[in-house]
Amino acid sequence: MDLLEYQGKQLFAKHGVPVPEGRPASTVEEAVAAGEELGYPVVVKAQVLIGGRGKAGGVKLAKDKAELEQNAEAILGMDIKGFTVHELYIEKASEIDEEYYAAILLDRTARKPMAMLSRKGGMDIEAVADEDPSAIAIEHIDPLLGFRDFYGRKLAFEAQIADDVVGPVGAMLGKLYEAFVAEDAVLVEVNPLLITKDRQVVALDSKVTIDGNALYRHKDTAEMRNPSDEDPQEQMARERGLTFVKLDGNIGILGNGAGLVMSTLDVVAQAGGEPANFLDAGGGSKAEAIVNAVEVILSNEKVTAVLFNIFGGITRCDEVANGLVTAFKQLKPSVPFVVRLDGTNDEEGRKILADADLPNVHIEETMLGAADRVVELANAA
Amino acid sequence: MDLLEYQGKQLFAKHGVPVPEGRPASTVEEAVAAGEELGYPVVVKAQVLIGGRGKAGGVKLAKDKAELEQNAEAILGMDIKGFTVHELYIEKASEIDEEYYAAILLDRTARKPMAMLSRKGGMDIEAVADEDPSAIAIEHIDPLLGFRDFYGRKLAFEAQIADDVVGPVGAMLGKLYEAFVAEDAVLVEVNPLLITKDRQVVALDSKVTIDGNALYRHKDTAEMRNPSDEDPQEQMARERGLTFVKLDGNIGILGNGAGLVMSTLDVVAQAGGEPANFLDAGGGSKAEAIVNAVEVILSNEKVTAVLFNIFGGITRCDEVANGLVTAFKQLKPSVPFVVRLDGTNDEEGRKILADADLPNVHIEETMLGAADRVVELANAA
Amino acid sequence: MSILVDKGTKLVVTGLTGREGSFHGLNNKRYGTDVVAGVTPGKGGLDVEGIPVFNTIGDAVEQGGANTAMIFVPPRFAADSILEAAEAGIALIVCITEGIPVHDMLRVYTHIKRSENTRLIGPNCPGVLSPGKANVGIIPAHFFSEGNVGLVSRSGTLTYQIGNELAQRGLGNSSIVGIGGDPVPGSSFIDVITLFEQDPETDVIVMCGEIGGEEEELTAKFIADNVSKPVVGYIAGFTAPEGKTMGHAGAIVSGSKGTAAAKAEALEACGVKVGRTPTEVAEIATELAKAAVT
Amino acid sequence: MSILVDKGTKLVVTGLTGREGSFHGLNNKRYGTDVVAGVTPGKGGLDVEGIPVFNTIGDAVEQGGANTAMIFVPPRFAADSILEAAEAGIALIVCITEGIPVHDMLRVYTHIKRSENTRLIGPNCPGVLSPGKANVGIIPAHFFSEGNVGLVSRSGTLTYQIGNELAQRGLGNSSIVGIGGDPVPGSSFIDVITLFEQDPETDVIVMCGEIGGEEEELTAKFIADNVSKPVVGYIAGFTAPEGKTMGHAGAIVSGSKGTAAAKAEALEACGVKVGRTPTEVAEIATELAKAAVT
Repeated sequence: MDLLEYQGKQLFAKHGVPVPEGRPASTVEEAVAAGEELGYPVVVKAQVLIGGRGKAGGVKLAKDKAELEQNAEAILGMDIKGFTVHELYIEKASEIDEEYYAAILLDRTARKPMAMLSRKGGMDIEAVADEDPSAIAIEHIDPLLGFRDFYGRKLAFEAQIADDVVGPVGAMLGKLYEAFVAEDAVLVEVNPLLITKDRQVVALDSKVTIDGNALYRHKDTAEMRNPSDEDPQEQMARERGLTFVKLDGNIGILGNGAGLVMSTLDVVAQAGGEPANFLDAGGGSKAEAIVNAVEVILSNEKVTAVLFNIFGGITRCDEVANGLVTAFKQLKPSVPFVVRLDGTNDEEGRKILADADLPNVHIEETMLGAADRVVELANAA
Repeated sequence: MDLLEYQGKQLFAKHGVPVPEGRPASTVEEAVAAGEELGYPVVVKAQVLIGGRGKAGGVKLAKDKAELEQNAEAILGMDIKGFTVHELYIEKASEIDEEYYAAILLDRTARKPMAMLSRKGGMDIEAVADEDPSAIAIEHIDPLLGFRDFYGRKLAFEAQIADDVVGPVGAMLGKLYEAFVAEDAVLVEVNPLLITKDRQVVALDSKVTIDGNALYRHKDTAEMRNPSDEDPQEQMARERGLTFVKLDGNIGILGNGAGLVMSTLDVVAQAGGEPANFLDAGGGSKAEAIVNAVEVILSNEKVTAVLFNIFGGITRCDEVANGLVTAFKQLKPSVPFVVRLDGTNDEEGRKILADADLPNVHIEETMLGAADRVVELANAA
Repeated sequence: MSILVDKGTKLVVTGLTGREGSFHGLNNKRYGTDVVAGVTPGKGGLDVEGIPVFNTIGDAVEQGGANTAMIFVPPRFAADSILEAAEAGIALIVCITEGIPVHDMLRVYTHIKRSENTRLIGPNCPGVLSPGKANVGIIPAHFFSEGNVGLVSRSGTLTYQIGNELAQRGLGNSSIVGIGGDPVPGSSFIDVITLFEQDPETDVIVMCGEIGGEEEELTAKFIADNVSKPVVGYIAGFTAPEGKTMGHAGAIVSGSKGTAAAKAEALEACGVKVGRTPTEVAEIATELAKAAVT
Repeated sequence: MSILVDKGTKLVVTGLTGREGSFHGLNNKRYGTDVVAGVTPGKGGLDVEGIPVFNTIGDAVEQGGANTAMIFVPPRFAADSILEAAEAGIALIVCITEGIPVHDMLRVYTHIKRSENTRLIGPNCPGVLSPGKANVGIIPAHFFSEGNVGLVSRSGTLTYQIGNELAQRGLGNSSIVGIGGDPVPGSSFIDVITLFEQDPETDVIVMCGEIGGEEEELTAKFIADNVSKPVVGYIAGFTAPEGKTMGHAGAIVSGSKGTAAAKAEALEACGVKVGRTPTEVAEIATELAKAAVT
């Protein structure tokens, strides 16, 4: 789960990471109230879960109330790479001396948290890595020891940051690590990490991703999720407990098991089709889950055909078939379904479908055959 | 550093360990005010850094104000095994169903924290260990993993406590461990760990020892030290930064290095003498430290002779000699000194003493010779 | 021969008294796995169809003789169970549980890697099956028969799909190992392929990867340097968009990292034959496996 | 021969630019120890009498070639320095610092014990001296000469006292190792005695214990089972009262545990000759050491 800049900064502040003072605002009035309270100049920042908002005009300085009003008005409702700006962050302006970059993230390859520090901040870290890799220092952190002070010193000296801020930057890295662990983050990024004119160290931006599996122990963070940031279909699927990802095509897909569903998407694409979604109905798909899933798939109006690809292990094909029969009764779909049932109780499942004689449902024996058939039907629609 | 019961319970409460409500009181008036606030019945408990206060009459139930007044009056000022009661703890009375025992301590042999749980509490744990060792369960905790839930379950099932409190007792052990680590304790003990009539789990007593080396990061705890609990001579030494332990005899001892001083005490005892103190003047004893040390030693009026046993490594014997000369000028001691200087700059040191011609100072060549001589002088006094 | 589980496996099932735990635990037992114990705190002394239940894994080891543990408890308790099993001296821990927080797994992984005698498979995996010998986990064993193909996969159902296609072609497996779809798995492709390389019964190795991380790329290099047996590969997720978690917590393309194309290329560059569909994988493996026995 | 430090020692001194660090670091260098580096964060690039100073221990290893570290920083920074040295790949860490919180040491100890290639001596110890070869720490080397007595001790000055008495009797030492007076030392008597047992130059081993813990009792059993060379023992603290810390954080009799009498008895029961005074220890060791060479 990605957090907005100001939400990430709230977590930072909780763990002692210095951040500029600021207030979130979702209307021009709230923005002005925040500016009056903070004192000018302030920066008006679009809160969207996508990078590059600065270039898109989503970050503006306001040196007085009039400018603040004008900028807030301009940015609210703005479209930034497909994301509509619903919220602003009004922040006291900082005087910039230097810009660094800091991040703590999960390094899957090393199976360890990794701390990064670069003396070149305020720009894309991948660009720095290409142009001047010596500006970036990396340390893997032993998760049982935690972030020891010496890691901070090693990073600071290796990234060759200014001598006078080696201590405070190291301390900030330690606090970022603390936030990373305590908040169950998989990424905390500060870009830029600001050195102000009076040589204070401040996190000027935040990018935080929280491990969804750990949200049960972070009720406050879980509540930060903003439905308006989410695709309505994905939101609908999430609320029904389905593992779902929206895609661009027109063929609705349902399968059981993440690997098999990914493979199904690939096979459909190879057959010349375009999947409309990823949907894993789960390891023990019951009839009710199937009905839910069909409803979510059909809520996408682009869908012109649906593929069921089930290989029953724990999942019983007869339960899937029963679910599909119920879904047809309730939802009366108008698009064709291709169904491939294999594995546990597959014969029973196929018999249930045959007996129900559902309109426009096509049984296929193999995964590849099913993919070809659904592409054909989708294109014919 | 040992904490009083109520101080330990304050730390417990901070880490979520359930404790009965209570108030400290150092006068009868404060005690009564506490009782009125808490509601009766209350227990009046002497706060002393020694066990066995119950048998000594230092813990009394009071079911109303009159009884509280009477008990508080009786216990304040009471002598318990040489400790005067200066402070009380007034605590809401608990209804006792069962009494267990729990502790987290440092196991030096395993180099790990050790958690203990016994289904027999409210009595001396060493007695339980003798009579019914099966009542006690022990687990060593990996300090890098911390106290995982399964440790609590293992302890609870092994100690065979009641099934209905396995969960809450395990949870309390986890919180005690948290306190143990976060507060830099070397011992936290709960005896009895109370199961109330309504099956709540409560720490009815506390025994907490904090690592003196870690007090720099626990300012609040450091301030809990109560000078009135301390021997005045030991307090004087502590304030002067000297490593000092008061003993019962009449021969003042000063040496450098803990091992050498312990050995000096032993050798004096073998020669028939009784050391008055342990005093390690430290690794690099300067003249000023020596003056301070002599003043502390002489503040004990039982001292009839003093032994300096110096083996100079980092410590320079000439500096020790200079310190002794200054001490004689300032303090004009009336008891004989035996001085053995060996090691770095020993000849210079002995020359300084010879030139100063201090009254009643006896130079000895060897540790054993010095011990014999000081015993002889002390007994002659 | 086979790897990880066999007739010497003595299994303890955590959560045996629960619905899922008893279903799969008894299923494993029916397959022939020697299920010696269950563990449910507070239910020590009971039994489930004759399998004794203990309060702790320690008791299951000491009194039940368990050497392998199957972890079947909910995600918030699973890390604790894994550590309890390791502390009790269990040699092989198979964690089925999905949804364990990744920071829990970082600590568990680091701890277990330092323990000399404990191996963790999973979490978020279907388990390990050595056909004809033992089944530890939720793999539907009836799709698989004994044979000379070693199968290792990040995905459950995809494994069944491939296993079934192999079976249809008359082939069987030495062992099937699901390493799981999490970002921090206890054992890697390399760990399992090392065992298959040493296993005399295994002639061909099939590995089923997917998007996310760079395990497949590292494995490709490892195979080139260390593996003499033929390896067939499959990668799922060519059509996965960037930044989206595709079901498995670990299945995500981050920036340009972790794409299926890069993985397939890396494997092919190191001599692994990569099938484009599960069916093609089965075809290639069949050819190699039949060549190996003749 | 000798143990732990010798002509191959390449020492980095943490805190070399400080008063104590430079005094003892240069002292070690004058003795002949190969002091290759100092470390003071922010002073990288400077030098102390020709010894280059680095910002990190990692740099001292990579650029200075250090294999041994002497930790000389204040107690609140010492645990961090030890871990930094371990992470940098230092093989022998000698920590002189006194007063490190015991919980810091519990974590450090547990971590280092799991690192295969790192050994910690101390903290709260005088260091290690191999006469004629290298001196790492604060042991005044001029009291000691080369010889065949290995000396291991929880106490600094007591070691000098005994070493001096040996020297007065014409004896010398293979190595002198102070394991320190803390409750959680990095290396134990057993660790060091194991090395002395293997060291061909050592004929006699002297161990200097004191009250607190049960290391001496465990060592007694270890000696009986594993040590062929004669061992002479000394225990300080017969007159120490219960519950009082006698200078060293680890020197405390708790209840009936850790008394000098129990330790001396345990050693004698296992064939160790225990001297009642430092002088008696020197006398016994002299006899044994002279017998060994003739």
